[in-house]
Amino acid sequence: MNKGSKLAMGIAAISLLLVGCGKATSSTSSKGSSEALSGKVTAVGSTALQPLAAKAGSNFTAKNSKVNLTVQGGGSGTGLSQVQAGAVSIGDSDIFAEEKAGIKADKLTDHKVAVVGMAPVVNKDAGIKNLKMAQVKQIFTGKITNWKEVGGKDQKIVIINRAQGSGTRATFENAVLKGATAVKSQEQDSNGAVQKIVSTTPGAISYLAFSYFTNKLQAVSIDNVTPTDNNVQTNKWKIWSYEHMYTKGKPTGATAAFLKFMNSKDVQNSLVKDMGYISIHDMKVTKDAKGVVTQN
Amino acid sequence: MLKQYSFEKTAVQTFDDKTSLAIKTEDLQVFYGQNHAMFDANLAFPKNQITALIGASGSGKSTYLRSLNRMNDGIATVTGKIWYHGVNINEPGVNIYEIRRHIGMVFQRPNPFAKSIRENIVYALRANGLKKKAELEERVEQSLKGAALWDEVKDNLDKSALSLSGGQQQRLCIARSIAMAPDVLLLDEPCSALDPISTVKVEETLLELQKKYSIIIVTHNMQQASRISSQCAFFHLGHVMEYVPTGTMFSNPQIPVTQDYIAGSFG
Amino acid sequence: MNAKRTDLLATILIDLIVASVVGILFFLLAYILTAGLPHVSWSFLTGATDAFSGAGGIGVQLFNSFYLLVLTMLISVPISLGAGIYLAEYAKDNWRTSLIRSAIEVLSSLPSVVVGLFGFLLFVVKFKIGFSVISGAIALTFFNLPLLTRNIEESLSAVSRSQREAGLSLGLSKWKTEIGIILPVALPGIVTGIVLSAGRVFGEAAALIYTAGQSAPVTNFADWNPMDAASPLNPLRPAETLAVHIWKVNTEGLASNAAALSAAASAVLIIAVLLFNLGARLLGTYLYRRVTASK
Amino acid sequence: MEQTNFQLKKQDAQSDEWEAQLHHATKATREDWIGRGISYFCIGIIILVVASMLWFITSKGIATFTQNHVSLWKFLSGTNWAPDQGQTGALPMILGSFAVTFAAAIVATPFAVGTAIFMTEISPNKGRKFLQPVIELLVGIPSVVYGFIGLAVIVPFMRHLVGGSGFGIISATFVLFVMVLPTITSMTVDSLRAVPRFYKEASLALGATRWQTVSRVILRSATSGILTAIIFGMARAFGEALAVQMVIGNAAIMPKNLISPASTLTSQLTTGIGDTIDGTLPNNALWSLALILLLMSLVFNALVRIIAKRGQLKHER
Repeated sequence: MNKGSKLAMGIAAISLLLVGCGKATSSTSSKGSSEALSGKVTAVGSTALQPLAAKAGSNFTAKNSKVNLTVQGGGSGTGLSQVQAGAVSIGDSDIFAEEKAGIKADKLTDHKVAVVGMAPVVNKDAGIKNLKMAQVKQIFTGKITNWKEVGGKDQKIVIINRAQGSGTRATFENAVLKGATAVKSQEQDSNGAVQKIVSTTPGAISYLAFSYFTNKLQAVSIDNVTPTDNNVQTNKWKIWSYEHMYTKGKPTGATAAFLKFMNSKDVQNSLVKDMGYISIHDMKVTKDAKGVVTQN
Repeated sequence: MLKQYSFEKTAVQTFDDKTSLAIKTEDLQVFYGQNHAMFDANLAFPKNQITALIGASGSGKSTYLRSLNRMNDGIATVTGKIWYHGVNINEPGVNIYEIRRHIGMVFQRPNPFAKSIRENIVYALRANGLKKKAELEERVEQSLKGAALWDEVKDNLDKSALSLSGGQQQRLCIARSIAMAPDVLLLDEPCSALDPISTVKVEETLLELQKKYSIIIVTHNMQQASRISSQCAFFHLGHVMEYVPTGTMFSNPQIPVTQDYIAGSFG
Repeated sequence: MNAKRTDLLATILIDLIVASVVGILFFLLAYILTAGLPHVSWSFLTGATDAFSGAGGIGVQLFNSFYLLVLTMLISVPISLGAGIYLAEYAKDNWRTSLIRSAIEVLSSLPSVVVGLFGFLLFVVKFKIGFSVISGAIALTFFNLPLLTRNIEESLSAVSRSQREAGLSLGLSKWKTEIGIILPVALPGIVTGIVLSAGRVFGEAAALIYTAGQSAPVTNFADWNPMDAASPLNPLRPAETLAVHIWKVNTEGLASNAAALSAAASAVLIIAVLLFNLGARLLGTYLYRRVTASK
Repeated sequence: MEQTNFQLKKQDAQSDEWEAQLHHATKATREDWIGRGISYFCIGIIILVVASMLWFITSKGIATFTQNHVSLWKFLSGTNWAPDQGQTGALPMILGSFAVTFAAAIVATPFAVGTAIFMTEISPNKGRKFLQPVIELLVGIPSVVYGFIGLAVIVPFMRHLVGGSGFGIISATFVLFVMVLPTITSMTVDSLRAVPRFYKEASLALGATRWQTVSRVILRSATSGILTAIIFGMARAFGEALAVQMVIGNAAIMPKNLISPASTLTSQLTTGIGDTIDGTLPNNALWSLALILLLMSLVFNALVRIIAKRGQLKHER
């Protein structure tokens, strides 16, 4: 009966684990902050924000060893729906919750933790360094199909778009296409893949966050504005977005402490910049969910 | 051309002294699905004797034998009664595992477990709750002696049973059965896969064993039946045709079908 | 054209085909190993991954892969053993059994991405467990069950009927016969199957992306209490495996040496799978000898 | 039939004891109950998993049609896939999946059958010792590694050969070809081995050459087995996700040719599912793609059964 009892034990162990799981995730901290913080914080969502959140998270837990903080990817959509469902404490997103159908934004509290600038990138062989905003739009809507039409080499344009629903794409389309529909083309779901493909495919164009620029590809200026952090801070460069951390209602306990930590000088002035983001403190403008920009 | 024999004309002996019987069947019928394999077998087997079941292939003798300890469960449908110590063991409520402990069986092909010689014998004993080491060792020795195998293997009890010769394996299977202390031993053509020397050894073993056990053996070897059995039953196409003392069967068969079979002019 | 010449041509053609198939395998192995092995070092095998660029070592991923494998096997082997015994011993030949068999077939033919998404739906969305080792292990179990069950059933059924009769005729129960007599004889085949399936599980990625997750938080390898959040044994932490890591480095990786990194990780993965294959053979032969010959 | 009607019942004093002993439940009967319980429980788990998988994916997958009121026909025949804008034409992905699947099967079959013939008819010895491990190793290589090699070798190669980005159906075909080759080969080997020896001997005895024997006798009688092998290979190709996703380029447009980016059901699924919100149309539409995958695997399953049945009938005749 050896085998049988082993089996039974295995099954019992699994069901225990399952029960344990259910409990563990649903409990978020509610402890006050004056004493040693403890509790469980789970941040899920945007793969773009994941590295920053993970790094900040490990710095945070280094100081607050009782806090159990996990950061997971899964995509902005997963993050928003999970936080809305109350399954996680923080939902990481590249876009405003208002922009995502199926999310009740008024139930969520937005915490902007960084700013990301994005720019069109082209393969170096195309011979393009600057484009007009209208030209970028025409390229991505399929009106312009050869680089010579915009002053480059006689080469077919290969558009590499981002996956539908991705935050990067939403930002880019809001800023550039302004409601027009992009031509159907190859779609990649990650910055890394785009970076690789644009740098190796002749005639390729796509768009990337600033931190993904390499010397193997050409970042394009628009209307002679160069894609730099300074230009983003003043909104001279129009294609940028926030990285959001959403909580359901007001954050408490360890979650609140972590969000506060994210917004602290420590993180904003070192970590955020080290990782190629723009500090939220440096922004001279504010953008709302509808894309309206106001001077601070 | 197969001759047609009447199934009406049979010669089946009965026994008056009921206490001397080990097992007895009444109207035993076996069906494989739609196929009617055994018709109304009424046989009684005396204690401490060897009874041989003979007949051509497909005559139903093995089917009949396997029904006696319910080995046909789940394979065939068996109806009728099997009396054993005053209990009809062909009933749903009967504990078939108990029955098989009391009515042991040895098969046509030697089928020792892929374990050591000792383990072959003690495995089932241990499963039945016999845990004392000394007692198990005692049983191993007794049963191997009973099966006339002890002298050949006593120094190698931890060797794999599969390393034994065919004849030794078959005697190991017999030893394994008698280690359970059954009172009836069923043997289904136990020598058909063995060479003549091994066969003789097994036969000698059986002759010795009948002092303690009631033995029913299926064989297609008529010399074997005449050498070792006291009673002999002849099966034909699922019918028991003749059941008489072995001497009678071979010197003076009662009905034509048996006469032809014994004379070898059958079919 | 006469028959002799056609015969010769056909033979040559087939030889060419075989040569190219062998060539493909050697190219694959040679490519992965030459591209990857130079980058494999002790620090690569044990080091931590840089969360941002994906650069750095694969220590955590390697551990995750093994941990997930062990958990998966702990769950799936007993279940498929029971199910295999059911099919080999208890199942009658009727419509219900054939329904069960087709259910198992369906499960085995489901694309692993569908299995993974089901796991995502069930554990991450419905049960709210989140991306975790346990979600991944159960998803892998779904994916592993049909193959193991079939392997176990086949191995059990391949054991001679006479062994079963021997056990039953001694008054052993069916279960005892199956566990004590048949299983040891079938063990070499079963173990081979388990080790081979371990290789498959080890290399599986699609079923894990949305169940075990794509992040490998650095864990505290000094803490072996499964209940602690930082413990590597905690079944609730997200666990990127080696195979998922390769996929991620290739699609998402930012490290300047992404190609070298994924080549190195692929080389490690391939070597692990090769070892599983080899292990399956050796272990199978060894057990077979052990079970059949003298001890 | 002479037979006195007597019973052994109550003959000896111990009869009652026997009665009790033979009806008494023992350890063995209890074991049997427990064993039966365990094995039924295990098979029950598997049935439960399959049933719930079918149920969940189906109920998620049909939400596109029942909750978002997309017409099934439009879903299957529409060519515009932009679920964010309410456009859910899944035809490009369906075609993409079928295109790579068939292309891979067409390329792989001659190689697989050739290798199988070599292993069974030409050099069984080398086949067993050398090719068998080769095939097993090919099976063992994880799909992400195939994807990695596709990305690192095949895509650049195609880019140089035919231009464009190198991503596309043809690259996916190449990757899948290598992935399904071992599946088809090993199953073909099994079916060739199952051809009775005397078929071959009879043919050779009649003076046929080896190739005539192989092509007219052996391949013919193994047809249904080979077909089954091909379908298993296709099922694998159809469901493969990551390797394909890494090399096909993921463009949800109608595949125009073999060298432009396309997408498959699986590649859209892995790309998109994380960016969508549970319960919304973009999410439901992706689950509908998963449902198509599920249904196709059922179809492949059914095809295998039909072929097996046909094959059996043929042999019985």
